[in-house]
Amino acid sequence: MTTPSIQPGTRADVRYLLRLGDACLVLSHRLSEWCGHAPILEEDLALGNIALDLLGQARALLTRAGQLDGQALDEDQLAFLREERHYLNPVLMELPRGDFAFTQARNLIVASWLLPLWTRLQDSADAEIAAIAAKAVKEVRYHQQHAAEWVVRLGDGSEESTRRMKDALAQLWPYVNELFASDDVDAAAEASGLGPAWSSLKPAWDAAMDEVLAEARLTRPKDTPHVYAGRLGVHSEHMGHMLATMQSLQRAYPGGVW
Amino acid sequence: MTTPSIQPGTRADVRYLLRLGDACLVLSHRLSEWCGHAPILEEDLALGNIALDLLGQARALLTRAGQLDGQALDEDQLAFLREERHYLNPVLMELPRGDFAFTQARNLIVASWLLPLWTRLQDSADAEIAAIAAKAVKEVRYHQQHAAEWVVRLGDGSEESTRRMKDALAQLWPYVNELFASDDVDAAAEASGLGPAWSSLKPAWDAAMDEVLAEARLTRPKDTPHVYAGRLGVHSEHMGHMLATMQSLQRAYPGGVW
Amino acid sequence: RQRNEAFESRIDEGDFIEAKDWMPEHYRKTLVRQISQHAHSEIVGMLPEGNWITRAPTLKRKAILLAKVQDEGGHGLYLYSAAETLGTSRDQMLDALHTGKAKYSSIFNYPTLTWADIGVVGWLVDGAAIMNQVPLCRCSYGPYARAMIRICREESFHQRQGYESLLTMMRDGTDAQKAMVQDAVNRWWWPSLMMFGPADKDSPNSEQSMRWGIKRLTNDELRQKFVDATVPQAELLGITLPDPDLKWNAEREHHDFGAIDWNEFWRVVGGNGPCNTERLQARVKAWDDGAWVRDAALAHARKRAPEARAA
Amino acid sequence: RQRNEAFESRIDEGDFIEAKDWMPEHYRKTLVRQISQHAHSEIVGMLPEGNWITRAPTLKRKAILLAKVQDEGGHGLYLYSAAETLGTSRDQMLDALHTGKAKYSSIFNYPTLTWADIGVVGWLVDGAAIMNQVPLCRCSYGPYARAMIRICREESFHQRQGYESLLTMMRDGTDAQKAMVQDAVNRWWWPSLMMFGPADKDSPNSEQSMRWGIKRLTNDELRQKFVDATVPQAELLGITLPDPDLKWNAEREHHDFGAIDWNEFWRVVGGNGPCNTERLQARVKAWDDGAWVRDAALAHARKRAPEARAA
Repeated sequence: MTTPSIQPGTRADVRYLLRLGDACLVLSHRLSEWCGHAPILEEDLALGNIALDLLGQARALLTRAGQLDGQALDEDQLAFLREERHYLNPVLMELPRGDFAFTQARNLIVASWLLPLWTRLQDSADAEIAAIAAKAVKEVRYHQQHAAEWVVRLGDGSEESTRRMKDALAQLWPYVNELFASDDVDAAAEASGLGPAWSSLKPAWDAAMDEVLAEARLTRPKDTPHVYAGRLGVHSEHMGHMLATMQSLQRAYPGGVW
Repeated sequence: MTTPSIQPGTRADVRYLLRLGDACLVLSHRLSEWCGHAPILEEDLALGNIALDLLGQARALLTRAGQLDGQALDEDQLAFLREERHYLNPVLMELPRGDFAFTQARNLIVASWLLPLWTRLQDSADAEIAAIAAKAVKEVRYHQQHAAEWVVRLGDGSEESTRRMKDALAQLWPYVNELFASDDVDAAAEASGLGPAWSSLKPAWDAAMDEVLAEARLTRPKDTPHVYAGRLGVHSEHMGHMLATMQSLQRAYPGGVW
Repeated sequence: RQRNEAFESRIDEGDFIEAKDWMPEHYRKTLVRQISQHAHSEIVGMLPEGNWITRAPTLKRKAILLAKVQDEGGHGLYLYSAAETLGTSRDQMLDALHTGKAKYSSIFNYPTLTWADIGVVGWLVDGAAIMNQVPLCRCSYGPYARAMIRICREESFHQRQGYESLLTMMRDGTDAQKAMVQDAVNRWWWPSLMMFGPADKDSPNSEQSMRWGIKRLTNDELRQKFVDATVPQAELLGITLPDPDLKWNAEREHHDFGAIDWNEFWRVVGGNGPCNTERLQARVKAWDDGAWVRDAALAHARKRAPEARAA
Repeated sequence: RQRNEAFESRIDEGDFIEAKDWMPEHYRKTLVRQISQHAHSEIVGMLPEGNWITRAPTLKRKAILLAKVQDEGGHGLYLYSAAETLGTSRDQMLDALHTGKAKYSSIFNYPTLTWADIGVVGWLVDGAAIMNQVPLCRCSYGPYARAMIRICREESFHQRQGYESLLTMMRDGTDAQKAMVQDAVNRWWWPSLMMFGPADKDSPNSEQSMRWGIKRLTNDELRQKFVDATVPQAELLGITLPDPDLKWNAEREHHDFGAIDWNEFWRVVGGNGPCNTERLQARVKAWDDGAWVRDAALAHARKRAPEARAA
C-alpha cells in the first residue's frame, strides 16, 4: 500500500528551515481567515497584506528546504502533502485566530521574534537564505510596527479592549517559550552558520515586547513551565482541523494540475 | 490520471435513497458537533443519541443504495469518497449547527418530515427499505417529541429564548421548501412503490409543525420563493468545509484499513 | 438655473466635474447611490472568494487569490473615498448596506461551491464587471472616473488570472478537474449575463444616466458585447456554455442567445437569492463584532491627544 | 462516638453504607471529592475523544466513538447522582469544576492528535481507568459501588473496542497507519502510567481511604498490575512501548520499568499540561453559552405550572 503523504528527511538544516517556513505558512493561514471579516476595511487590507508577506516567506523557505532535502520535493508537496506530525511550526502559530486582540497580540509576539531572526539570517552561510532574509526583514519590520500600534491602542483603549488584550496575552503566553527553545537542530544551524539558535533571539524579543507593553500600560504575563513541541511535530488539537481544510483539494484531487 | 472519488450512477431509485441517506448522514454530523458542548449534560446525551440513530439510518440507506447502484460501493465509499456535487441531501441539513435554538428548531423540522416519510417507507416495495423503516420510525418519533418539547420550552420561555427561537425559525424557513420539492426522481419512486413523493408529506408536516408552533406561541414564518437544490447536488458554501473535515482521513490515507 | 446650464454645458463638452464644483442634487444623489453600491459590491464580493483562500490548492494560487481579494478591498476603499467627496460618510454608506437600504451586485448572492468557481468568477464575473466599468473611466465625475481607471486595470489582471487558472485545469488537469470547471461554468453563466441588469425595455432610469455620462452603453448592448467576447474564450477553453440557443448570427454579426430567466433575476435582486441573507449577515457580524475595536481606537486617541498637545 | 463505632464495624464487616445511613463527616467529604472528581473526569474526557467524531474514518468507527463518548456522559450522570445522595448538588459540583477548585483526571490534559489516539486512549487510558476502578465496585458506599459496576462493564467494552481498532490497523493497515499507531503509543504510554497517581511514598492520604474501602490497592500496586497486563497486549499488537528499561524480572515475577517523569506529572496536575486551560475553557464556555437555555427552561416551567394546576 502506498500513501500519498510525503516525508522530508531528517537533515538538521532542512528541519531548521521547515520550522521557520511552517511558522510563516501556518500564521499566514490563520491571518487569511480574517479576510472579509475584519473590524474595519483598512484591517482587511493590512491583515491580508501580512498574510501575503508571510506566505511569500513560507514559499521561499519551503522551496529552499525542498532543495536541500534532496528528494526534489517542491513547495506545494511540502505545504500540502505532509502528515501533521511532519509540520514543524511552533504551536503558537496554529492557535485559532481568536478575536482581534488575540490576532494583534500574536502578530506582535511573532513579528518581534521574526524580526531579529530574519535580521540574523541576512548573514546566513546559505546565500539563498540570506537573500530571502534581506527582503523579509523589511516586511516583518512593518508587521511589527503595525501590531505594536494595535496592541498599544487596545491595551490602553477602552475598558473592554484592555480586558480583551490582557486575556489575549494570558492565552498566548504559555506558547511563547517554544519560540526560544534549543535543541540539536538549532545548535547545528548555529554551528554551520545557517542561522541563529532561537534562544539567542530572546534578549531582542524581550526588549521589543517590554517596550510595547509599557507603552500599552500592560503587565507582562508570568512565564509558564510547559514547553510546547510543535517544532518537533507535536501539535495541538487545532492543527488537524486546520490541515483538513488546507489540504482538502490536494488530497481529494491527486494528480491535479492547478 | 485517476481520481479516488467515486461516483454513483444516475438510477432514480439510487438517487432517491441517497437523498434520504445523505440527509441523515449530514444532520448526524452536525448534531455530533455538540458532543461535550451542550447546555446540560442530558442534552449531550440526547443529541448524541439522535446523531447515533440518524447515523444508523444513513448506514442502512447508503448500503442499500450501493447495492442497487451495482458498482459494489459500500457505505464508507459512499459516505467519504464522493465529490460534494454527488451528495444529495437537502441544504437544510448542512447548515452549521448554530445555537441551541437553531439546533432544536431544525431537529423539529427534520423529524416532522422524516416521521411521515419513514412511516410511508414501511410499505416500500423494497423489502429492505421497509425493514429499515420499521426501526427508523420509532427512533424518529422520539426525535420529533424531544425537539418539540424544546421548541415549546424555548419559544414560550424567557424573552431571550423566544427571540432566539424566532430568529432560528426565520433562518431555517427558506430551506424548508426543498423538503417538499418534486422531480422525476421523486415521481419514479412513487410510481415504483419504492417510496412516497416528498411533496405528499407536506400536509402531515404542516399539521405537526402548526401544532408545535401553536403550543410554543410562535408564528409560522412566511414561505420564501427560492428553492435550494441540495437534492440535485448543488449545496451551500458550508458543505465543502464540512466535507473537508469529514473526509480528511479517508482522503489522506488511501488504502487504509480502519 | 444658470448654474444648471453651466453644469450641463460642461457635461456636454466632456469636462470632468470635480468635488468642489456645483452640481444638481439629483446628479449628486445618483452618483452616491451608484458609487456606494459599487463599493459595497467590492466588499461583499470579498466573501465568496475569501471562502476559498484557506483551501487554495497550491501556494501560488493562494497568493494570487489572497492578493485579488485584497485588491477588491482596496477598490472598496477608493470607491468609498470617491463617494465621500460627494458629502456622504463611509459610516453612513455602511449603515445603508447593513440595514438593507443600499444594494450590492446580485452576483455575489450566489455561492462559490468548488475551486473552479474561483477561476470562473475571475473569468466571467470580473469579465462582465469590466464590460460594465470600462465606460465609467470616461464618466463625468472626476473622482469616480479616476478610481475606475485604476480599478479596471486591476480587474482585467484578475480576469486574465482567472482565465489562465481555468486553462491550466482544462489543458493539463485530470478528468475530475475538467468536470469541475464545466460544472462551475454551468452555474455561473446565466447569473453573469444577469449582471448587466434588466433588459433595456425594463430599465427606465438609464436615460438620465446616459445623458450625464454616468452610464455610456445600455444594458442590452453591454450584454451582447460580453457574449460576443466570451464565446471564443469558452471555445479555447474547451468548455460548453450552458445555452442550447447560443449561436452566431451572421446577419446581425452577433451571437444570438437564449432567454434569461428574469424571474430568477428579480427574485435574487429582491433578496431571495441563495446567499443574500448570509452575505448581509456576514458583513453585519464583522461590523458588530468589530465595534469594540473601533470604540477602543477612539478611546485611545482621546486619551493620547492631550499628551500629544502637552508634548 | 457510638454511631462512629457502629459505622466502623459495618465497614469492617463489608456492609454497604447507604445514603440515609449516618456517616462521619470526613467520610462524606472524601467521597464527594472522589466521586465528583470522577464525574468531572468523565465529562472532561468527552472533549479529547469528541474531537475526532467528525473525522472518524468509517461510519462504523464513527458510530462506535459516538456511542462511547455518549457512555462517558452517562457515567458522568450516574456519578453526579451518586454524589448527590451525599447532599451536594450537581450545580455545586460543576461550579467547583468551573472555578478550578475541583480536579479531574490529568490524562485529559493531553491532546488527541491523530485517529490512532482514539484507539490508544481506549486501550491504555480506559485500561488504566478500569484497573483503578474495578476495586471500587466493592467500595463501602453503596450508591458509588453500584455505579462503578455498571461503569466498569462499559469501560471494558470500550477498552476492547479501542484495542480491536488498533489491531485492525496494525494487522491490515498501511505503513502510514502503523506509524500512526506507534506514534500515538509513544505519546500516551507515560501519561497512562501517571494515571495511577504519585508513588506510594508520596501518597500519604491513601491509608484512610484504604481503611474505608474507598481505595483497595496502592498506586504502585495498581501501576504494576497495569504494566504487567499491558506488555503482552503490546506484543500482540506489534508495537514497541517507549521505555528501554521495560523488561520481565523473573525474580519479582513482574515487569521492571523506567523512571516516571514526576516533574511532568506534578506540572500537569498543577495546571500546566498541554491542554489544561483549553479543557476548562471548553467546559466553562459550554456552561456559560447554555445559561440562557437553562434559564428559559425554568421560565417555561414557571409559566406552565399554573396551567397544570388549573387543569
